[in-house]
Amino acid sequence: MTALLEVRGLTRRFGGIHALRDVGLDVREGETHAVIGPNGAGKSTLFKLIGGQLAATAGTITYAGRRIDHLAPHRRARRGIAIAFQDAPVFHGMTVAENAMVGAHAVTSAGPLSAVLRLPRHRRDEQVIRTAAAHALRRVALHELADQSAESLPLGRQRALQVARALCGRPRLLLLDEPASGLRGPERTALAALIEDLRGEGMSILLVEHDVAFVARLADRVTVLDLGAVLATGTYQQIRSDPAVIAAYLGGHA
Amino acid sequence: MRWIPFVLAAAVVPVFLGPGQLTVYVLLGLSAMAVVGLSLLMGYAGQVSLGQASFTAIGAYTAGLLAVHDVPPLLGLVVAPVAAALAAVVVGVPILRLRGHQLAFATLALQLILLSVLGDADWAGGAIGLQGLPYLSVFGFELNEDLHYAYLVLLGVVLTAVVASSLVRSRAGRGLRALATAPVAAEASGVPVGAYRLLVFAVSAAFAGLAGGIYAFFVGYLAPGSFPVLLSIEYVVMAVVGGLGSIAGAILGATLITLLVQALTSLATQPGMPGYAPGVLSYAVYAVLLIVIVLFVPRGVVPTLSRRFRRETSPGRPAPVDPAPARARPGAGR
Amino acid sequence: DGGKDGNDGGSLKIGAILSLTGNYAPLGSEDKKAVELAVQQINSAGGLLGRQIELLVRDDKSQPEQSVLSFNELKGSDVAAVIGSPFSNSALATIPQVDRAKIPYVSLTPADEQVNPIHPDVFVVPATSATYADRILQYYQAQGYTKIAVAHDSRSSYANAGTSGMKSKASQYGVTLVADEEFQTTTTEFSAVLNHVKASGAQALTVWSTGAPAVAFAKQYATAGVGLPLMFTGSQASSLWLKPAGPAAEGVFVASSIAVVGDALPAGPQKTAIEELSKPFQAAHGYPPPQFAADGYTGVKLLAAAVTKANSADPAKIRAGFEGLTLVTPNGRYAYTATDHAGLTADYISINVVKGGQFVATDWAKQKLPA
Amino acid sequence: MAALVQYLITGIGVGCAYALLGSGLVVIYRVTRVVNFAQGSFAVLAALTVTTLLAAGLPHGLAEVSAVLLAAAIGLLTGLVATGRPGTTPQSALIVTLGLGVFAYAVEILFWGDQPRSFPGLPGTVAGVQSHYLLIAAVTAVVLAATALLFARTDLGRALTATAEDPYAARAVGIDVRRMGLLAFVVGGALGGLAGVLITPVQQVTFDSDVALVVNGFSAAILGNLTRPGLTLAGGLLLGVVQALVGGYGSTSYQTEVALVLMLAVLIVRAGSTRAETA
Amino acid sequence: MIAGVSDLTVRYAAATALDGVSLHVADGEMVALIGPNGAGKSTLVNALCGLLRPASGTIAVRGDLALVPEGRHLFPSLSVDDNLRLGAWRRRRRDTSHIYGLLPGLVKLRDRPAGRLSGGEQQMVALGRALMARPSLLVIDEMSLGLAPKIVDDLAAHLRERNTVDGLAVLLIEQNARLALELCARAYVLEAGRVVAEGPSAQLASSPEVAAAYLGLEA
Ligand SMILES: Nc1ncnc2c1ncn2[C@@H]1O[C@H](COP(=O)(O)OP(=O)(O)OP(=O)(O)O)[C@@H](O)[C@H]1O
Ligand SMILES: Nc1ncnc2c1ncn2[C@@H]1O[C@H](COP(=O)(O)OP(=O)(O)OP(=O)(O)O)[C@@H](O)[C@H]1O
Ligand SMILES: [Mg+2]
Ligand SMILES: [Mg+2]
Repeated sequence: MTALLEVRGLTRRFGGIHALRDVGLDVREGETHAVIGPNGAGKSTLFKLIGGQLAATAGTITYAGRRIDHLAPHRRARRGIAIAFQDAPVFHGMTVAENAMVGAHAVTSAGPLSAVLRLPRHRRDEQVIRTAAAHALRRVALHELADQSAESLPLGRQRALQVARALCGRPRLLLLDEPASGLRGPERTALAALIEDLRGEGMSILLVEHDVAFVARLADRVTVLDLGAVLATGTYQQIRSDPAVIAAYLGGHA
Repeated sequence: MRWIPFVLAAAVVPVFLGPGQLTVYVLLGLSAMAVVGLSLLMGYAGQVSLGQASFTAIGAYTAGLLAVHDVPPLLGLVVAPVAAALAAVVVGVPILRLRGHQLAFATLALQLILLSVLGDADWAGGAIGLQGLPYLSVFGFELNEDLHYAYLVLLGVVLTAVVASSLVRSRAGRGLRALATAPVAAEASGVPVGAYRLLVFAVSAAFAGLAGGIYAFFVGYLAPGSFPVLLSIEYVVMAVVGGLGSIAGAILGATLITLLVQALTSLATQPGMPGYAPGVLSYAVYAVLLIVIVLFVPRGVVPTLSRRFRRETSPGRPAPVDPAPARARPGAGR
Repeated sequence: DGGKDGNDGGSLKIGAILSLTGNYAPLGSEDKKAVELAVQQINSAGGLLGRQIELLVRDDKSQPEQSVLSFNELKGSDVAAVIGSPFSNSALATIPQVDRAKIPYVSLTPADEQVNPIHPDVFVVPATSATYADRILQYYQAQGYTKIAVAHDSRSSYANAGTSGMKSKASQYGVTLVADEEFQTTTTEFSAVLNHVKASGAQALTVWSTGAPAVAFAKQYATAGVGLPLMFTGSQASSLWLKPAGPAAEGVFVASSIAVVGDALPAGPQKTAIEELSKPFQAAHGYPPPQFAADGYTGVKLLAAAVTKANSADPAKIRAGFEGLTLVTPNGRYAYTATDHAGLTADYISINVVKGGQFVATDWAKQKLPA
Repeated sequence: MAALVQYLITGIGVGCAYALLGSGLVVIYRVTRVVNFAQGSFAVLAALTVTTLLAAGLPHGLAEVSAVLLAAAIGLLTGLVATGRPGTTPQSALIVTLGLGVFAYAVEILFWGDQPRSFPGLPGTVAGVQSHYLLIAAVTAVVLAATALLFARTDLGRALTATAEDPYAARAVGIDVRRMGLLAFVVGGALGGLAGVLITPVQQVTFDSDVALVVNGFSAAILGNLTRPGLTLAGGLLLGVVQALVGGYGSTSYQTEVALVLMLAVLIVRAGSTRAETA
Repeated sequence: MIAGVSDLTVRYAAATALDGVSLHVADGEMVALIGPNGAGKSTLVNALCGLLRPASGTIAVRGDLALVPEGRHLFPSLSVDDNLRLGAWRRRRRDTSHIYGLLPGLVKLRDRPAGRLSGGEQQMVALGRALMARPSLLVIDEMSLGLAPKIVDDLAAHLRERNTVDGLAVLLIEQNARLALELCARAYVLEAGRVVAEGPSAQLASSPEVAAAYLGLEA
């Protein structure tokens, strides 16, 4: 398997705070790769650097063989990188379905003019978007709430909606930042099943999660971050017995 | 197609109006066009403009200057919104880096600067303004009666409303609405946030510019003083009273406020009013009505009415309500 | 064309576009009082051509475009003539419409552009800015000044016209303009202007301004101790400026219409014409008529005379009635001709000085003013 | 040289008044997220009140202080109307304050007429300018320092800030959100009143002076994004001094415009650099 | 009893979020509230804390109550320390040092604006802020959300200790139902706005329905 995403020497400072230092990481085509580590280790920062929401202080990010570190976030989205943030609010004043439809922006191109003039291209794209949204909402079991206003969803469902939105962009690389947080038992199981399905379809997934059981079940490989640096990389079985990882993160959960 | 009866009604009304009332009808329609654009900008894209009247001015001056230089008026009318949109793009590139109130300030400041430049520009008639503009003529037919302008304006309102509503319901429109509340997530979904911000700014400017173009031919006179900052603020009041993020609201807000101001003006010129009465009375009544409307219909007239209507016709449909804890911003603010 | 039914029986409609709200409301509301007074006097004396005058007042809100819109509306209401706004920009905006509609427009604002070039249907009531400029220069020449400074509100067409009038005529009176300072209607802080004037070596300063800046200017001038004689123009010739300026106004010169110093005149036709206005006005409102009231009153009187002379309410005939009309009014003796739609000469402008909170004609003016 | 000093002093004085007015906006915005368009009316009402009190024979000082207190009370009233009704969004509250500003016109014309008014300030001159300018600067320095300390150093200030940042969480920790909002309006009213009382002797007020005042105050406060008293002072001084210098060495016609352009440039450059930092 | 609601109904516009719910927490008791997403748990605690007006029903609170709100709700521009101090707004004593003892991760974040923290760091501050109130009942709407496993263990241990030592009562909403049932003696199960089961945790945990529904994947 070749690496779809290669991160080399990635460093990011916030003023005096070293959120990431010299991080290297590969995501192979079709693998599910988990990033774990203590609170404040730099996991979300890493995701935002890959997604383009933050600019790196130093280091390179290569995706599908091309450097992407200088691309704007929406261009990275068009290349197939989708991200579900840890904290992102849903889009207000829009229904659940419309929220998901925004995610399909990356794979369509009809401009405002074609909408005003109702060109065939507009209709075609609308069709594509609607189908993609319906499909994605079904996968996260939100299809019955499609016409509800998104901000009135309970928090757990809002998280699911983030995932649906990301899926609408038919990503090649999906970044999930704590997707299971706030989900209860059954929803959590369903999400795990969904991620397994996506993996089965060949999607590469980069996953941050504090639920160790979740990581153990899903991750092909795990990278452990601590204080902004890579502490260990390997399969879950390999890192769970690493004393440094136990001391920094797992505690009694190894 | 719900709006067809309203358009028909609006088309019948001018026939029954006297000379002064027709003027009000036209001015109302022109405000409505600008406010539809502003509502698009503020209600859907979350950008505040306190200088929207500067685009009305740019449209009007474009049409006016072309007309005094013997360019066919119809061409001037077509160029007016284009010029306003271009101006929006030019200033938009730097100022759209700003957000919220800083953006509001920037638009306000630009309007003050524009007015000052126009006031000193001899080529634009200076503070006294451009006088004696010709009437609009379309393929040899001169629009020289208020009634003609009433229908022209109606056409303009319908055009802006149709463009605005097809825009919001499209792919681009969803992108716009998304970036209003969560720009980071929108951009991560592939929405080119900067370009869209500029786009909606330009579209709203074009609407105001079109209104300005029609205005130039209707009144036949332009001066910086015709587009004061207070006009921009009045646009904002109209948009908020009608209900942000609602095109019908924009039109209704423009109607309510224009009619209110008009009623107060005619009150002020009644014979036998004491000297200070016009001022005192019109200020007080305007203020009280405005405050009451906004306090009791805080989301604007149209959204409130339509919610009430919906609740009555389809009980059980959930809708967010106020006393709920803010789901708005979990964790961090912006 | 308007006024189709101008010759019907019934009332005779006259429009008046006045600034009743906004910046120029202080002017417009005085105009309104005086216009209403004149109409009432004429109506109780039997009206015009045996018909009662019906006055249609419209507010231009101190906004030119409102004046244009009001004019269009009045045109639609078939008025015989229109008395125009005291705000010069409003008048200038409206005049192209007047040219189209061919309805006599009696203007209450002094901007020179209204009569230069001539607009067939426009007749101006107040002495124009250029006329004021002329009179002030006459006064300066008599005082032996050769170097003077001007400060003006660059956003007011009245002030611009006055300034350019002074510039073009200065050499005729052996005077050079050594400084021309600009400010804006919204300016509140004049120390820079005062510094520049001080540094220019001028012997006197004339300020062309309307509205709020004049009061602030007078006050700051008094504090700054510039030490030159300060002259204001017709716009300040009322208690609207005098009262708020307070002690700062003492010793300041103000050019005004003759009506303002009517009391100082010897008995004669001029004094009688002024008293026809000032007596009832004082009785009704408790203060002497300011300049603007004199303008409004005079405007109605001139219009009435033109209608009477034309013996018709047809706009075209009224217009013809104006040309060749002579009439003594509170503002002085008018003589409109086909080539002069201003009608008033510099002789009817008084140069006054503020003493004890009153406008007092200078000795020079007393000698010069016609009875 | 003497002229330069003179322009600087007047510029600083005027700029301080803008900053005072702007800081009233800041206090209210920071606590309630309402941009208070009635802020200029506080200044106008206070100034007009001083003219009346002085005419009634009150001594200087007492008249000014009473007027500022009155402005504080008016601030309270404004707060009650603009934010008192539950469910009023900051946006609609903004329109309400706009309405209240217009309502103030009616009151002002009724009581004081529509002509400019003024009253004498601190007599005497320093370096060719009225010493009153120095008084404005001194009072502003003290008041703004106190405001900045209140927000930065006291728990009350923290609670006031918290109220706007997350009203829900503020209620959850037991902060009386409504009372904090009203308190902000009282302080904002007093600051506005103080600005009006200080600036009027060197300018003058009419009922509609509030527009220019609020525009300048807003411009001053915008530098600190309506939340930072210190930057508001900087913004006010920038505006005031640039206006004075442009008026002095250039043309009075362009002083406001140049100041605005400069302010815009500062904002845009800063926005560009913070963006490069965070994104 | 330290706090309780009876027959509580809460509506959002036309939607009923809680429908006749009764619940109580006794002095010194730790109670868990579990249920699927959207069951109404957050609605219930908001109403209990007086942050939401119910359509009907009664709310009784004796003693001091502090809430860790869902979604953390920190004051973003204020520093961590200021956030903590405001937790004790209703008290005279606002000394924050004991919180740093409990959550040592916060020490180096002390002067940082809370809005610039990582998700888990914010969660720690939210917990610390509620503890600052020295409440007699601590209401936690999501405890472990976003926290590293080690910290969750520490917190659970701390709560247990405060419960046994000071008699702190806790009403706990926790995504990890197994943890919640282990920590608390008694629990309520809320589904679709109604209480569908309540009783001692051990008993609930052994019921097959609850186990199937809530104890899914947890290790
Ligand atoms: N905008 C910012 N400004 C300053 N510091 C920041 C900013 N964002 C993050 N940090 C700091 O950078 C470090 C890494 O944060 P990050 O959000 O990446 O952590 P994380 O690993 O995702 O933690 P968690 O598991 O709690 O979500 C933290 O110490 C955090 O406080
Ligand atoms: N502000 C709101 N407006 C409208 N409906 C709301 C609002 N907040 C919550 N609801 C609805 O009320 C119901 C209960 O929501 P609540 O947040 O109390 O659930 P919860 O049990 O806390 O869920 P979660 O486990 O996801 O946190 C849900 O159906 C939700 O959609
Ligand atoms: Mg994180
Ligand atoms: Mg919840």
